[in-house]
Amino acid sequence: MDGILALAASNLLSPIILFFALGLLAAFARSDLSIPEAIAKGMSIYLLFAIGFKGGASVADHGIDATLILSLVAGLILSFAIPMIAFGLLRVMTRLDVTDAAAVAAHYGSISIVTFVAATSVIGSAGLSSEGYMVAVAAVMEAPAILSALWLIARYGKSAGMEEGLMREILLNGSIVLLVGSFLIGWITGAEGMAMVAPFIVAPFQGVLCLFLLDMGLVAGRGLREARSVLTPGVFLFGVIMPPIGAVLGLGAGLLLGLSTGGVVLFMTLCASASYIAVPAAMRVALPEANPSVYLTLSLGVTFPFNLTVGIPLYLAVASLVTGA
Amino acid sequence: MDGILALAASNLLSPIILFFALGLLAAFARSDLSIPEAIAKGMSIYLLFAIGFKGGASVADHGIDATLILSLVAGLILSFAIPMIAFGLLRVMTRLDVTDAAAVAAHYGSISIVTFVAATSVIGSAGLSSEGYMVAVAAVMEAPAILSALWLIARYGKSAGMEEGLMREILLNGSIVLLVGSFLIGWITGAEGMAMVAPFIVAPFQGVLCLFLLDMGLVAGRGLREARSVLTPGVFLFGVIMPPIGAVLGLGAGLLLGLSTGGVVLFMTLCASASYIAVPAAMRVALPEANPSVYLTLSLGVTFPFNLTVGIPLYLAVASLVTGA
Amino acid sequence: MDGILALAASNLLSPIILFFALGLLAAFARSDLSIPEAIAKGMSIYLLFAIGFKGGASVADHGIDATLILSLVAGLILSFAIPMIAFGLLRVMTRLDVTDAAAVAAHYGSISIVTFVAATSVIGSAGLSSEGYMVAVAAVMEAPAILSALWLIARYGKSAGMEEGLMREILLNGSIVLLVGSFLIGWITGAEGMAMVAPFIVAPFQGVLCLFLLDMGLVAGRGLREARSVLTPGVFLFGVIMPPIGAVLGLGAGLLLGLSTGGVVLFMTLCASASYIAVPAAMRVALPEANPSVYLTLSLGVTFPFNLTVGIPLYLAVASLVTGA
Amino acid sequence: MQTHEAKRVEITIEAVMETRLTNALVKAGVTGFTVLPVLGGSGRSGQWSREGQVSRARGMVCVVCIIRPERLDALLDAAFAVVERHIGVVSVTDCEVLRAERF
Amino acid sequence: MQTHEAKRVEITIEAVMETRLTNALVKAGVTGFTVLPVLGGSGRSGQWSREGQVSRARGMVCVVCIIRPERLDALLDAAFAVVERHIGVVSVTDCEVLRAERF
Amino acid sequence: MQTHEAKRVEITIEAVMETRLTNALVKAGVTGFTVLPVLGGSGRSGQWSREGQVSRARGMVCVVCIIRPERLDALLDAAFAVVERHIGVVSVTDCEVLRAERF
Ligand SMILES: Nc1ncnc2c1ncn2[C@@H]1O[C@H](COP(=O)(O)O)[C@@H](O)[C@H]1O
Ligand SMILES: Nc1ncnc2c1ncn2[C@@H]1O[C@H](COP(=O)(O)O)[C@@H](O)[C@H]1O
Ligand SMILES: Nc1ncnc2c1ncn2[C@@H]1O[C@H](COP(=O)(O)O)[C@@H](O)[C@H]1O
Ligand code: NA
Ligand code: NA
Ligand code: NA
Repeated sequence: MDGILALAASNLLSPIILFFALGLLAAFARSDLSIPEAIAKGMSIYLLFAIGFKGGASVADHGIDATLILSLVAGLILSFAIPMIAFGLLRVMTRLDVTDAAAVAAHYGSISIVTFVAATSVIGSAGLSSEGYMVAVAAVMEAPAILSALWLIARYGKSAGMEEGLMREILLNGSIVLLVGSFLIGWITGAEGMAMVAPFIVAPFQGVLCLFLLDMGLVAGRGLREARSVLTPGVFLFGVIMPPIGAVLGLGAGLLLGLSTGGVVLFMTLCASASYIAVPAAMRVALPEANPSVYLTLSLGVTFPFNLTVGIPLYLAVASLVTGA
Repeated sequence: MDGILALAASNLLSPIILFFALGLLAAFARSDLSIPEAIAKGMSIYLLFAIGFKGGASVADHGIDATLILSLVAGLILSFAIPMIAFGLLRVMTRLDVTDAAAVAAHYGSISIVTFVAATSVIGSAGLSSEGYMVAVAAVMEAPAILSALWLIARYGKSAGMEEGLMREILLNGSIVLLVGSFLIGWITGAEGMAMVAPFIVAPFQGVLCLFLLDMGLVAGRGLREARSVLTPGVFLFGVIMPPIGAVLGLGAGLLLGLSTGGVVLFMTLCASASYIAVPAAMRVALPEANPSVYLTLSLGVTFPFNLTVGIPLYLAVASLVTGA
Repeated sequence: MDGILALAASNLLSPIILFFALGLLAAFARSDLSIPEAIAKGMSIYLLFAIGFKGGASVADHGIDATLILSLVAGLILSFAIPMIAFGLLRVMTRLDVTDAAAVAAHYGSISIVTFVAATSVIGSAGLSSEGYMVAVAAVMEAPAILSALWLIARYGKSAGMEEGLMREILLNGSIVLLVGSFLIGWITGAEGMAMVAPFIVAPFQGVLCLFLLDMGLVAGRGLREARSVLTPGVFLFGVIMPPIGAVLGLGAGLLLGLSTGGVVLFMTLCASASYIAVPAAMRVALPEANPSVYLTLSLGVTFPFNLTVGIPLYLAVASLVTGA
Repeated sequence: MQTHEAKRVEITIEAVMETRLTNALVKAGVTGFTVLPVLGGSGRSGQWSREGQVSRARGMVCVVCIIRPERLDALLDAAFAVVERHIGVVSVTDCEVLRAERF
Repeated sequence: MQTHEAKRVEITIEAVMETRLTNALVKAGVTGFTVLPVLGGSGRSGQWSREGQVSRARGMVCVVCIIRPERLDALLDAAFAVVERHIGVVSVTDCEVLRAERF
Repeated sequence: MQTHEAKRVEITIEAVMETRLTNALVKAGVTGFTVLPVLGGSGRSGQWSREGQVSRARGMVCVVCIIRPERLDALLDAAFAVVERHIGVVSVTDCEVLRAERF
């Protein structure tokens, strides 16, 4: 327990979190510091490539676990289900209308890959490892929540309908294709492939992550400054209590599946995190009436920093307690 | 021979080729995955810098071979000559008019630096090395083919004329300047310079190459989807039989020059590959009437993947047989 | 002494200087070689991140020196003072009007972080080390000179006045925020943080620097070609005699502070170098009537290459003589 | 030099809708268009900037379409159907073009 | 399709002045604008290009602002106050817009 | 605010021809122009996009040139000589400018 508190403290002082904070502060102080769009996109491509490849190589290394398929199915189900809970909560806790609530809900059913990476690094520091295919679970959880949102709208609001081509667009979304593709290539090429690309995707990874989080801090900070007004107490509160609720579901699933302690933490983190790349874009297409300031601010400005600072150490502590690790 | 078949098979499953395939598939499936233009250009600058520098450092290391000058001259001659053969073939095999045929021919006289890099890595896996100055041969072969194309037009079509300033533009083309400049700097600074930049240009090289090939796959795939109609059977066939023809010429030259087996493979690859950066841009200036879809699709969509998958292992097999390595 | 001459010679043949020269040559020859703006900005972000972090980690490692605060104060004073000297010289040596002279003067009171990095690498090659907080001194010297320029204008020209918000903008300038932020994070996270990001910011650093200097050579060369006319003999002369004057002031300060030989060289270099990122942008806002061609050409086209080739080895020689190292 | 009357339509629309818009334009018989990048902007839905953005959710493009005057209505109908539920701006200017056979 | 008369103002201005300009526009009651990137250009102060530039000293942006005709003068006054001492160009074109309620 | 009549010429041309075009403009006495980036487009020669492109073969830019009306013909002649054999579009719009002494 003490070890975990120490870990939580040291986590708060990790370069990754400090660079996120630097970005936030710079944005609040109206510094003109900014990362060019192309560089930000380049870093996100690098991260997806690295995460996917490492996951695949790890699967090649450890072999397929019997629970691989079950984990994917569990991920799918949770990604469909979590938006329902989030939607219910939002309707009770906030004054968001059906459209805005459904759009926000979709984000919480989906996942944030950077939060996933941060959790991977925290469990690594705690000396734990995890199932390589958790990356595949992450990929599987990207999109289903979008369908749940559309279903919620159809059920409780004005029918939004599923625009032609939208489904293909969501499933073949750039981040999903790159993550899954890299995962498969890492799996196919295994240790040999890993040896080739390791100096590019392993050693410099944390450094790139620092810069990426600096950028996320800048974007989050500018978003918060612009959209302060949408962050009513209810909305803000939702942004910090929804993650633990998701995490509890992830905990249950992880335990049922019999994942390693590290794997349980990652599953909790996936369920607790909210998308800020794929789902926002899909929402602009599918639910243009929903206010993007609401979901972007919540996801990037509230839930992401919450998970990064408080959430992940908490999930680790709980998972360790429960699994007795 | 068995070793070579195994190598060919393992080559097909190398991350580099798989990432190219991923890009192709993503483009065919109309995924929105894309690499920002600035990042793609940044990666190509990185690759030219790394290739040039390593070539120069290797020359500094191994000393100047007596055959250096002869190899450069051979490269020059082949770059001038190959378009003639390509043009003749195109006029026989396809219905392309004189302008289109000349434009395509220019691409095959010039070279593709990424194909060259792929070949370097294949011969490396086969335990062979090569003359460091092959990079300089590559640089020398970039431009002459453009002149051949203009001469072909002047001879068989409406005179195109050489626009003022075009020659300087071609010779001082960014890729050539960067490749040659890095080569010279690598040569001048030798092992000491190499020690400084090695962690940047050696270890991460294969990883960057994977992302670059992902981008090439995306661009090639989108090009193929757009320009399917230009790929008549004759045109397609040209795209796969011209490389081996070029390779045979390269084989002859390499043997005459007495290059190492690895060097012969690289010479074959240079002759077999088709430009997709410098020459297409020059053709837009010099022969605007030629249809860019034809040459870009052939070079990037047909010949590049052919060389990557079938060509290079084949050239290696043949060169090994002939030189008895 | 001999050792220093050899060092100066080897410095001239370092990849960094040769890539700068390559860029200059390519620009003079009107090659179309160019680095995309986003990549150039990305590299400058990388360099600031790396320099700041390493400086901070070094402070964490060696502890705070008693002279840290005094060095910062000395940097501040020199940054305020040097523009006065520069302004006086410019009014005597050149025909620049008050506005242009003040704008140029501001550049020389501020610093060039790449010149600083080059000096760090030269003293490293000479087997010397330096105080990690010199990075903080560099940050502190970025902005004050801008105020001196505005004061000079108010005193000798038409009152320019301090536009509302300008001060905050200057102090929260992106480069300063990133440099100071990375410095602090490096300091806070110390050796542990350094271990995480070292493979990203240490090993590949020199390679990125080469590409960055290639870009600086291209931009400087294009600037010189465009703005040849502003480089009157007087203006040019100023660009090569102002750096040694600044260096002498830096030498005095460094000796008074009792810095290590390496630290003295860095202080000299800071005083000798001229800004080409932060100050030019501030001048466009504060003194739009000043001709940007004059200060950009002087700073990037004359003083930067002077320091890179002649200046730094000279400052090292002098500092070594004086401190008896 | 001989010029011809035409209409220049500039549609600023969310980046995620670009393909839908250009598909609709092509369907409406538009023979050509040019897409310009947009750095940022401001409107009733607030201020935004492209800097540092990874998600395509934020970001717009400007689609420029030069057409013969008689085709304007078909184009506007097609564009409007796409833009309708979305943020964005459509403006039409009179212009003259060279090489009218291209439009 | 129903269109409405409006003015399209395009202000090409130094990148360092962008925020000052847009703040002035907002103060002058402008409800929306779009910022386009600029690659390079040429004028009395010489030729420049964005390539390879790290400093924001060089570089311009183009701010496009569509407004009701009656607001033009207020906008031009506001813009001029910012542009005055700086390099840059302001042009105004007549245009038609859809969805006039947005302006 | 005092404005002056001018012509706004927008030339969308292949990136490889940019320098040739601007050189021709300068020769024709044009005192200023601005170059805008282009992301992609579509025309008789097919659809293209800048994304992921390394070669300059694909890619266009848009050169904007504001001039006094009496100089229009000289400019169009110069531009046409460059654009003639190439893909690209030229449009001319009437506009008003501030600070006419700049043009
Ligand atoms: N009056 C206007 N002039 C130019 N661009 C505008 C205008 N109004 C809105 N825009 C652009 O359209 C986007 C969305 O506008 P809105 O729907 O009002 O939020 C803004 O971010 C601007 O880029
Ligand atoms: N006549 C013009 N047409 C279009 N853009 C112009 C014109 N004159 C100047 N510009 C732009 O404004 C910038 C500054 O112009 P100047 O103040 O004349 O140096 C140039 O670099 C161009 O980008
Ligand atoms: N009608 C048009 N409106 C706007 N841009 C056009 C138009 N036609 C062509 N273009 C642009 O010019 C390029 C070449 O056109 P084209 O010569 O028709 O292939 C296209 O890719 C577009 O960027
Ligand atoms: Na989630
Ligand atoms: Na070839
Ligand atoms: Na200085």
